[in-house]
Amino acid sequence: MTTIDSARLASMFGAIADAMSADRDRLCALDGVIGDADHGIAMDLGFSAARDAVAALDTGSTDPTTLLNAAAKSFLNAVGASSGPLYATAFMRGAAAVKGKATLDDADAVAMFQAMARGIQDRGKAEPGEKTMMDAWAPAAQAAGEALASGKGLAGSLEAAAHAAKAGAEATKAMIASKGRASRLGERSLGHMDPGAASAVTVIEAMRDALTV
Amino acid sequence: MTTIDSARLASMFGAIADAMSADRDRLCALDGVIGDADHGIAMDLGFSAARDAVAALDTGSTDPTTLLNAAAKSFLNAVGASSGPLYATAFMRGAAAVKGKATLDDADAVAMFQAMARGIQDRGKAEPGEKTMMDAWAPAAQAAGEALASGKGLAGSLEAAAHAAKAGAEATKAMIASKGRASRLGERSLGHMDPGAASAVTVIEAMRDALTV
Amino acid sequence: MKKFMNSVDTVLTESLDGFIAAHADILVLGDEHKFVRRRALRPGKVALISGGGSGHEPLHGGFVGHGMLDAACPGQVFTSPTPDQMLAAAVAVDTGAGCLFIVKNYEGDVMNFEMAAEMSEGVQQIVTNDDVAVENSSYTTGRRGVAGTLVVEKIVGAAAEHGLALAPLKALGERVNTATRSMGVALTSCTVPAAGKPTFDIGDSEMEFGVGIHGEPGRRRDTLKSADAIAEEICAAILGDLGDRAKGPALLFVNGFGGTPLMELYLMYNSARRIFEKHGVTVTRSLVGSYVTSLDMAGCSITLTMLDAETTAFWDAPVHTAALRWGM
Amino acid sequence: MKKFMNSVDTVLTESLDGFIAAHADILVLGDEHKFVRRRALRPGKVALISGGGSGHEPLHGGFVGHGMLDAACPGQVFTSPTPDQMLAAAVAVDTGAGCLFIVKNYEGDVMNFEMAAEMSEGVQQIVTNDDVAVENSSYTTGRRGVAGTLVVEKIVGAAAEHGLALAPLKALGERVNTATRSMGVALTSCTVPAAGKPTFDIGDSEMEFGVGIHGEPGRRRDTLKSADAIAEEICAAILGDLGDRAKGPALLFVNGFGGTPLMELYLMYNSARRIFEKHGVTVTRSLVGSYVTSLDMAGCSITLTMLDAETTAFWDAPVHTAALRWGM
Ligand SMILES: Nc1ncnc2c1ncn2[C@@H]1O[C@H](COP(=O)(O)OP(=O)(O)O)[C@@H](O)[C@H]1O
Ligand SMILES: Nc1ncnc2c1ncn2[C@@H]1O[C@H](COP(=O)(O)OP(=O)(O)O)[C@@H](O)[C@H]1O
Ligand SMILES: [Mg+2]
Ligand SMILES: [Mg+2]
Ligand SMILES: [Mg+2]
Ligand SMILES: [Mg+2]
Repeated sequence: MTTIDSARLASMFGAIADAMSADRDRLCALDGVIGDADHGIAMDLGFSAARDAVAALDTGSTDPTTLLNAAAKSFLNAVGASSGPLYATAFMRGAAAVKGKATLDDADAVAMFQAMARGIQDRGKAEPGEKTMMDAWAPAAQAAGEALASGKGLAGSLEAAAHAAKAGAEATKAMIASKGRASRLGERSLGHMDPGAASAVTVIEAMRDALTV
Repeated sequence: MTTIDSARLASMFGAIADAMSADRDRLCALDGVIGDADHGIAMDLGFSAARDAVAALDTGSTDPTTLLNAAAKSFLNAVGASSGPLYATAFMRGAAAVKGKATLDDADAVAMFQAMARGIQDRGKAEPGEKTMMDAWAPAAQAAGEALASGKGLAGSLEAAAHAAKAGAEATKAMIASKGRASRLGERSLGHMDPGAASAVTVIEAMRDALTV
Repeated sequence: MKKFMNSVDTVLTESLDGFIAAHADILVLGDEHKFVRRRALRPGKVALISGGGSGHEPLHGGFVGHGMLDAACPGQVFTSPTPDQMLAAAVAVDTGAGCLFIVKNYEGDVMNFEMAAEMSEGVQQIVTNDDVAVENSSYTTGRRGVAGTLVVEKIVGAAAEHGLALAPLKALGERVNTATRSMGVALTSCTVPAAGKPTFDIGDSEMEFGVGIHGEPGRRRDTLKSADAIAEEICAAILGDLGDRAKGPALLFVNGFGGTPLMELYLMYNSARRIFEKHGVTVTRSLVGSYVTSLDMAGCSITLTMLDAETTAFWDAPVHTAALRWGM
Repeated sequence: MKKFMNSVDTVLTESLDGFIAAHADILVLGDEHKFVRRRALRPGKVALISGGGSGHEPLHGGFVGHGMLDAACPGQVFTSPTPDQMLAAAVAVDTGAGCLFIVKNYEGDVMNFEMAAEMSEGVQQIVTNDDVAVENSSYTTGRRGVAGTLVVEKIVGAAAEHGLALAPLKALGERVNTATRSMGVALTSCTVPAAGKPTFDIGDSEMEFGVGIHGEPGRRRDTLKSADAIAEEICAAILGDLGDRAKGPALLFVNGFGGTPLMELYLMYNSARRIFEKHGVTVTRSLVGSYVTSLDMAGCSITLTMLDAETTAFWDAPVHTAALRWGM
């Protein structure tokens, strides 16, 4: 059983930010095919801002909720793309899910993770199958919940989430977008992976690695 | 001794117009090098308009002065290039030079021709050597006058004029323009024949042919 | 990429600095280039705020001033402004009667404005979606907001100046949006400074029919047609979509995308006007120029707004902004 | 060639028809498209007439109206209008106080206007020649008239509206012309419809420095520089030419050539303004936009007009034309 404190969450943002700058060009290229080619920039900018914002906090005296809200706000104001409000809402909902806790146990962490997925859904109103990041986040959240219920612990749960996200992202190739910029392409969006689903995999893998080492 | 009446002048405009439409592309190409590539269009338009205007007159009841003024006006209003006012002024001065005559004898015709050259000079204020149509018209006018004075008659005079015009046009290649659009090119105008001088040769040759058959 | 600039990173801020310096009589720049606002506010008037990605100049900053917007938030090129910009603008220009955000229908913009609206009180929004190039029915994201946004901003701006309250202003804006249809065509691509190369490739004799104002694909790629043929198809799409409403007085707005000169825009206006009038539309108001642009893209859009007495009066009402000015 | 048009032969007349239809509240078209004139004339006012080749829109037709021109004669693209156009315009708008022709310094234009002036009574002319790119001294044809012509037309137009007689108007126009300097730079060529291909070839990273408004060659071909470097050289040429006069209040006008968007023009304005102010010029009036264009050419020019109290007041005076409008 892992115990996650604010310092661990801060280092998680550092890990996601690193992963995003490494993934930036691939994400821009994916977005270039069915969107406006800026998704890598947006994610890189957003998570760098979130990392810097939480790094500036005294993690000793900051609870997870406050930290996650600070990350949400800085992400939001750094990014003008769709991913800004989507991830900002994700972290705000994650923050709300762990309200009052000083540290997170496995169940808290999975609850936070599932709240993030719900936040994205509330903000973007996309259902799975519409070729968005929800196609990675929804199965990931569900897989994490099922794994935890079957006693797999946080590491196993996030591993299951990452696995489901990857499959979900892969599945977007066969979808016609009906949300987001790509929805204006109609059938022309077929055959290409959704950039937001692709970056979700990167985010989730980085969370898995950072929260379960 | 030829006697030129209004009908003959009208056919002269027809001949110049024909020569201009044949020469149009070459003149545009020359103007394209050191000007704005429209000189052939301007000369073609102008002389077609002049031909049509004088063709609409009853040459039996129209004196040369009236006919030349009509040509001037129609040329002027058909062409928006520099050549419009230059040739319009030429024909207006030619008209003034034969005022009161019903028909032109050799001396009248040469006087008309020389008045045309003066008209161009008055309007454009170019001196020979400035790389303009004056470099054809000025030596042509002078040669015509000298040839007439030495008893050569109209045919010989216009032949001398055409010859001088041709040499003058050729000489513009070695000049740096200081009048007209090409003057902004400075030394870059060197090596190219001035389009207005080139067309002047065509005009003068057509006049020679039309007035001396 | 051939642009007048010093560096990709400072294109936006340098351009805004120039914009504000040139119009310092009517405009003030917010801290950190977050927004552009009117120098003189009118207490008790509903504050109108718009914003969106930059690269569409003069939209929206050029429409800030008496009779139109109170503030505009410029995002990075073709990128939504962020909620902190919108909130800062709202704080700066709300004089107590509330704020109305005017937002073009792009998910990024809509979600960012929505978050700003959730974070502040007394804020309403209008989402414009006048582009008929992309069908509403097939895709749930809905139509894009394009040049018709100017018309909404002008009419709602005049009504706000006239003293309308927040709720009726929002209703008016939605009414104008519903009476407005647009469609565009591109002859060349735009080039986003940060990308450094054209957004899309297009052949020497091709056009992108139904293009979006960010160079998004439209209905189809086609060979370049005559102005009349292009106008015919755009007008048919607009008329077909308006259906029975396409009768009587209207504003015809021919908008250039940035790289197309006025001579061609007036020619398109001439074609479009004839077509609309043949179909029973009476063009009573006109606007021709490059007002809702896509950087340096060559092309144009045609917008038709059906007018009534009220909206005509608001269109005519005095306006004093950097890009639209009359009556004062 | 990618243009919105139906046929090369009708580009001009169709565009003029659209222009007049869009501005029928203030403008009337002369017979055979010979000129564009104000709908309402003011008896006893000196009539101001300009004109020149088309392709520079909104110049000159867009400046016809209260407070500016009475008529404009559009020639074919980049070709002078003909004297019959000018005479017809003069007959239509001369209400007895005489006519002042405002002519850009191109031999074709100058000679055609001169012939029109000789054929009518009470006509004077001002020849504008604000372009410092081409040296006056070396070539007797003299400098070209470019974007500064707008400034002369605005100030003289206001003065005519104010009631000045022909002789003082001509003197004022010459004074404004003498206080005005411009220089331009092109990033791409324009394409004349009748030619169907670009006027000049230019490399992907080249600019034509000192270009004319018909795409004429400038001082030199150079590699594309930063906005600051370009502004630095243009401003230096203008300041150098103005010499001691370049102190105190001035109008800074950054003009687009047709294919360059506002965002870049404001950025250039920002660069230019800083440079001029460093040299003791105080920018008290500004104009930024595509007003004196070269068809679809990408590029811009910078114009500086030194102002005094009188010319400032005339610049500020109400104007109501298709392209410039304020104060009414
Ligand atoms: N309504 C939505 N719900 C969930 N995800 C969305 C929605 N709209 C867009 N997205 C996601 O956002 C991604 C694009 O993000 P980004 O490029 O940052 O934004 P933008 O489209 O504004 O440039 C898409 O690939 C998609 O996964
Ligand atoms: N001031 C002048 N005097 C005499 N000829 C001139 C003058 N200016 C121009 N030209 C002649 O006009 C010719 C160009 O004519 P054209 O192309 O019809 O006019 P534009 O230069 O207005 O397009 C030049 O080649 C030159 O011979
Ligand atoms: Mg994107
Ligand atoms: Mg984006
Ligand atoms: Mg020429
Ligand atoms: Mg010409």
